Amino acid sequence: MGFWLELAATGLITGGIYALVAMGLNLQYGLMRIMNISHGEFLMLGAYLTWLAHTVFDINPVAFLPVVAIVLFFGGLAVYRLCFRRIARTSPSVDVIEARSLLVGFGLMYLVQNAALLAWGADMRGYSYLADAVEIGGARFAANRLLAFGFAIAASLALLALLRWTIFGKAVRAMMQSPTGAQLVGIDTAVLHPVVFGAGLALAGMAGGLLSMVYEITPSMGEPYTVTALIVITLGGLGSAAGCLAGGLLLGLVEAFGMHFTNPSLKTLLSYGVFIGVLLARPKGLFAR
Amino acid sequence: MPEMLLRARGVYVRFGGLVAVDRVDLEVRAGELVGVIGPNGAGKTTFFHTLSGVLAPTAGQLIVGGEDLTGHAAHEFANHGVARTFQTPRVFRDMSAEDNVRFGLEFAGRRRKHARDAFDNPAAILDLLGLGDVAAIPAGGLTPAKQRLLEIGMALGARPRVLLLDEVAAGLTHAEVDATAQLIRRVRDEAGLAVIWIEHAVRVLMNYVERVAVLHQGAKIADGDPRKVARDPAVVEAYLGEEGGGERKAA
Amino acid sequence: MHWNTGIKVIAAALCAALLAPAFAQDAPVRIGYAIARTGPWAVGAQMTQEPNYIMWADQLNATGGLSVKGKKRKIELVGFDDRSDAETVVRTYEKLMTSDKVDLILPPWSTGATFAMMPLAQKHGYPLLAPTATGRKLLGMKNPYFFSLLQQPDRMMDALAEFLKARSVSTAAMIYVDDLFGLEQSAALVVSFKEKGIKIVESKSYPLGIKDLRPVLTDIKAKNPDAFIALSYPPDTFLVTAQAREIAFNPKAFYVAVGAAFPIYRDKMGPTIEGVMGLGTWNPKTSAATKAYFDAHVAKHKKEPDRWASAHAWAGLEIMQQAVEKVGLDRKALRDYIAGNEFTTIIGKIRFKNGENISTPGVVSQWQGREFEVVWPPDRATSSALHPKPNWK
Amino acid sequence: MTANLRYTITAVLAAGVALAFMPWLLSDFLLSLALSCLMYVALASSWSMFSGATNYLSLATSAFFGIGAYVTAWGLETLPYALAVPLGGVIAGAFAALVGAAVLHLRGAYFAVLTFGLGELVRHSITYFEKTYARTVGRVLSDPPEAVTVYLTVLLITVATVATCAAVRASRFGLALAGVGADEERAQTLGVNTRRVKIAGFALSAFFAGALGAAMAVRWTYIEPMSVFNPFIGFQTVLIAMIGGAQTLLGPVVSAVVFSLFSELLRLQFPYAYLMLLGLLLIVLVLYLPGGIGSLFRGRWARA
Repeated sequence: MGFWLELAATGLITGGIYALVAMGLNLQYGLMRIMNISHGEFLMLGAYLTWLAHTVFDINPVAFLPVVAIVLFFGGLAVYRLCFRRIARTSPSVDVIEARSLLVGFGLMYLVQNAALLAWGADMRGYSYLADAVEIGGARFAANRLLAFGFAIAASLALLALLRWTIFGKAVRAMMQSPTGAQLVGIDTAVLHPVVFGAGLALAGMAGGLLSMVYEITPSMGEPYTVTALIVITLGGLGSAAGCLAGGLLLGLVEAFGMHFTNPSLKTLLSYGVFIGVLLARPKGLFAR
Repeated sequence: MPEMLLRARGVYVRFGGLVAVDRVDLEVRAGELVGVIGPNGAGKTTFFHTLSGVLAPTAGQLIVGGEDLTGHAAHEFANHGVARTFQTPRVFRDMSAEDNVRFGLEFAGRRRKHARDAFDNPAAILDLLGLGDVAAIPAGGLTPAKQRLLEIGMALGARPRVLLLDEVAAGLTHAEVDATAQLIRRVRDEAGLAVIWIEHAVRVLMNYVERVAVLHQGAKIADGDPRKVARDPAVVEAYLGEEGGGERKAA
Repeated sequence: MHWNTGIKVIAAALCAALLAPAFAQDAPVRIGYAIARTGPWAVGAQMTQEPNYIMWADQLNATGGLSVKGKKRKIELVGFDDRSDAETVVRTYEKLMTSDKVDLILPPWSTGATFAMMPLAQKHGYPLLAPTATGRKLLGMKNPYFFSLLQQPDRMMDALAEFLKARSVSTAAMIYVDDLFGLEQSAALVVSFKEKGIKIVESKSYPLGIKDLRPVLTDIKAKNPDAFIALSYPPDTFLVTAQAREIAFNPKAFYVAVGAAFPIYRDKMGPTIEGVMGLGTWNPKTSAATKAYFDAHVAKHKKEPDRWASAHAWAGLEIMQQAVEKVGLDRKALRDYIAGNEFTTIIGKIRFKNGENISTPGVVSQWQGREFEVVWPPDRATSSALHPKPNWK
Repeated sequence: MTANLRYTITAVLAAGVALAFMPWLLSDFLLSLALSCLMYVALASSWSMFSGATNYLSLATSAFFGIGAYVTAWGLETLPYALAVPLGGVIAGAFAALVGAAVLHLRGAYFAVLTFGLGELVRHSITYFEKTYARTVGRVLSDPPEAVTVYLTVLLITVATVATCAAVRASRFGLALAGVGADEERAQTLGVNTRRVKIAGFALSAFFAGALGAAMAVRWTYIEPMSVFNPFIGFQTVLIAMIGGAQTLLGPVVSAVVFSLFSELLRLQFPYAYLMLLGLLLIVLVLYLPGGIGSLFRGRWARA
C-alpha cells in the first residue's frame, strides 16, 4: 500500500471509530431532540460490561456485544420511562424538550459516572483482545480497530436501510418531520420514542464494548466521547445516518492528513476549526440538501 | 398629491425553481387604503414579506419614504415607518398585552412623532382596540381573536406611516370584520397612514378599500377601483380557476 | 491449644479492649488531605496516592498509632474529594487548616493541584511532601514548606541518556505531550542527549486526549531512529505502544513515560511489551522494604502499586513519620527537621535541598516478564537490560 | 428609573454592603465557600442576562472565564490586580462581540454546540500559543493578592452583575433581548436591530464572566488551560441558571447559593456517593419543578 493510501486508511479507520461513537446520540438527538449529554457515560457502561465479561467470566468480547446491546436497550427503556417521557409530555415546545433533556442528561451523567466509580473504582482498566495487526495490501492495521471500523460501517448501512425501507423507518422519519403529524396518521410515539431511545443507548453500549478492546477504560472516560459525538453529528447533519458516518470519516481524514502536514499539536485546533467552519458555512451539516 | 410612502418596483422572488412573486409594482401614498387580493398561492404573503423587509427580494426595488431600502434588514423598514401584522398572530406570549404594544413604541416608534399621532401610549392604543381591560394579561392567554387585534396594536405601537395588514379578518364574524374595518379606517384617518391590507376573501375587502390590487401566480393582474377590478375578466378567470373562487367562500 | 492458654489469650484480649481507651487518652493525630476521588484526576490519585495514605494510617494504627516524640497516638485521616477541581482543592485545604485545624496535611494529586494549595501550606505553616508534583517551576516558587519527592526531569533524562549512550545508541526520535510535564521533560531530554552526543532526528508534540498517533509514528518509523522516546501520559502511553506495534515500528530502544509503571499497562498490553522501557523507580525486588510494601499493598487493596510514584508517596509518609517521632507535631520544627536531615525510605536515602529530593537518582526501568525491572543506574538495577528490544509479540 | 428597579438595586447594594463584612466574621473556609457561592451567583446571573432572556443557550461561559483568567496570568506581572480584573472582562467581552457577530445567526442546539466548540478552540489555541512561543504551558502567579482582596473583588463583580441584570431587565435593551427570545423576527419587524442587540447582550454577559475569571485566577497560583477552561464551569453555570429559572432575576441567585452550599455539604458529609445524590436531585428537580426555583417566587422579586 502506498504511503498516501495508508495515511488515508489510518484516517478513515479512526474516523470510523468517531462515527461509531456518535451513532447512538445521532439517533436520539436527530430523531427526538433529546440532547443526551450522558451519552458518553452509557458508552462507558458498555465498555465496563464488556471488560467485566471478558476478564472475570472469560467471555469473548465480540460474542458479548449482543448482550451489551440488549442490556442497554432495556436500560434505555427504563431511563426513558423514568425521565424523558415526562419531559416529552410536559414540555410546551421542542426547544424546551431540548433544554430540559440537557439538564436531565447532566443528572444522568453524574449518576451513572459515579455509580460506576463506586462499583469499580477509579482505576484504569483494560484487556488485550484482537490487538494483533492484520496485513492489508502491505500495510498493517490492528484487528480491533478494523473491527470497530467495520462495525461502524455495517451499523450505519443497516441503520440507513432500516430508516429508508422499513415501516419502522418510515414511522421514525415521519416522527422526525412532524411529531404531531405522525400521531395523526396513527404512529404511536408512545412506543416509538422509548424504542428509539433504547436503540440509541444500545448503540452507545456496543460502541463502548468495541472501544474497550482498543483503548483503556475509566469511569470518567465518557465526557470526551460525548464531545466527539456532538461534533460528528453536527458535521454530518442531525439525525442523518449517512451524514454521521461521513462526518466521522471526514474528521478522521482531516486529522490524519493534518497531523502529517502540520504539527500534531495542531490536531485539536484543526478539528475544532473544521467543525466551526462547517457550522458557520453550512449550519445544517455538510450533507444537508 | 399626498406623499408617496411606499413604492415597490419590479419585486421578484424566486425560491429555487419556483417564482413566488413575479415583477410586481405597487405604489402607496399617505392616506390611502389599498387592498391586495389573490387566490391561494398567489404570492400575497411572500410579497408582504418583501414589503416589510422580512424577506429580501431576488430582484427589484423597495423605496420607503423616498429611501431605497432594498436588501436592508426588517428593523430598518420598521424604523422607516413600515409596520405589519402576521397572518397567524405572533404576539410575545409571556409579555403582558400592554408590553406587547409598548414594544413597538420603544423601538420603531421611538424616533418618530408626527403631528397627527393620536396613539402616544400603549393604553390609548389598547383602548382604541377595545383591549383596555386585558392590558395586564400575558398575551399568550388571550383568545385568538383578541390576539389578532393585539397584532394590530403592536403594529400601531411602532407609530407606522405604512401599515401592512395580513389577513386580519380571517376567522372573524361578519360583525367583527365590520368593526375591524371601521377601526382601520379610523386609524388611517387619524394618523394619516397608508394602509395595505391583504385578504384572501375578496368580498370582505371590496367593501372597505378604495383601491385594490390583484395578484395571480405571483404577478399583478389588476390594480384600481374595486368595482372595476371585480368585473375584470382576468380577475374573474383567476378566481374561477379556484373552484368557483373566493367569492363564495367569503360569503 | 491448651485450655489455660486459651483463656489467658481471651482474657488478655478483653483487657486490652477494655483498657485501650484508657491508654489512648491522647486525642488522635488528625491528618487532613483533599484528593480526587471523582473526575479525571481520580485515575492517578487512586492509583498512586490515596491507597497509600489509607494503608499507612491503618498500619500504624494497628501498631498503636503514630509515634509523636515516642508517644503513640492514633491517626485520624480527614480526607475529602476535590472533584478534580483546583478551586475545590484550595477551599478544602482552607477548611482543613483553618476550621478543622488538623495537625498535619498530606498533599493532593498532581502538579496543578499542588501549585494551587502550596501558598496555603506556607501561610499556615504545614510541611508538604509532594509525591506527584513535578517540575522546576514548583521549586522555583521557593516555598520553604514544600518538598518534592519525585526525581526532577533533568535527572530522569540524564539517566536515560547515559543508559542509551552505554548501549551505543546514536539517534533518537521523541514525541511529547503539550503540557508542563511534556515540555519540561522534553527540554531536559534535549540537553541530556546533546551532552551524550545522541542525535534527535525527529521531535513532535501532541495535545492531550489524542486518539490516534499513527501518522506521527509512521513518519518517525521512516526515519529509522535507534531509540524512540514518548514523554507521554497514561492514555497516550497505551496508544503509542499499541500503534507502534500495529505498524511494526520496533526501534532498539522504546521508551514511554507516565503510565509505563502502572500494572494496568502490563495487563492491558499483554506480553507484547517485553523490553519496553519507561519512567519507573522501584519494584518489589529493589529491597526487602519494597517487597514488604508491595505485599502489604496487594493484601490491603487487592491491587498492585505502580512502580513509579507510589513508592514516592510511601516515602513521603515515612519521612513524615520519622520527623514526627523526632520533633513531634510542632510544624515549624517539623519543617526544619525535614529540610535539614536525611531519611531512610523504601526508595533509599532521601535528603532535600531547597525542597528538591537530591538523593534519589534518575532511574530507567524496563518491562521483563511481568515485572518492571530497574535497569539503570547499575547500582539500583534489579535486572540487566534487554537491548536491543525484542520484536513486538 | 422605576420605583421597582430602584427598590431592587437598593436591595442588591444593601446585600453587597452586608456581605462586605464577611471576611472579618467568617473563618477562611467559610469565606472561601462564600466566594464560590458569589462566583456562581455572578456567572449564573450574567448567563441568564443573555441566554435566559434570548433563549440562545450559550456554553461559552468557561471560554470567557478562561480568557479572563489568562489576562491575569499574562498581565499580573505588569498590571495591578485592580486593572487586570476589568481588563479581563473587557477582553472577554470583545472576544464575545467578535464571535457573536459570526455565530449569532445559529439557534438552538447548533448555537450550544458551537459555543462549546469555541471554548475548546480558545483553550487549544492558548495551549498552542504558549507552547510554541513561550515554551511553557501554565503560568505561575508569583505574588497573588490576599484572600480578602479577592473576596471583595468578586463581591463587587457579583453585586455589579446582579444590579446590571436588574437594570437590563427594566430597560429598553432588556425588552429587546426578551423580544429576541420570544420571537426574533417579530421583534425585528417592530424595529429591533436584533443582530446588534444579541451581540451587545452576549458581550455584556461575557464581560462579567471574564472579569470573574480574572479575579478568581489568583486563587490557584498556577494557571493552565486545562483548569481555567474547565468546561464544567460552563456546564455548572447553565445548570444553576436553568434550575433557578433563567428568566427570573432572583432564581439564578438563589439557585447558585443553594447549589454551591448543598453540593459542598454533600461532598463533606457523603464523600463517596454525593455526586450520585446530586445527579438524582437534579433529575427530580427538572422533572417536577421544570420552571426552576424562580417559579416558586411570584411577584415583585421574580419579575423585577
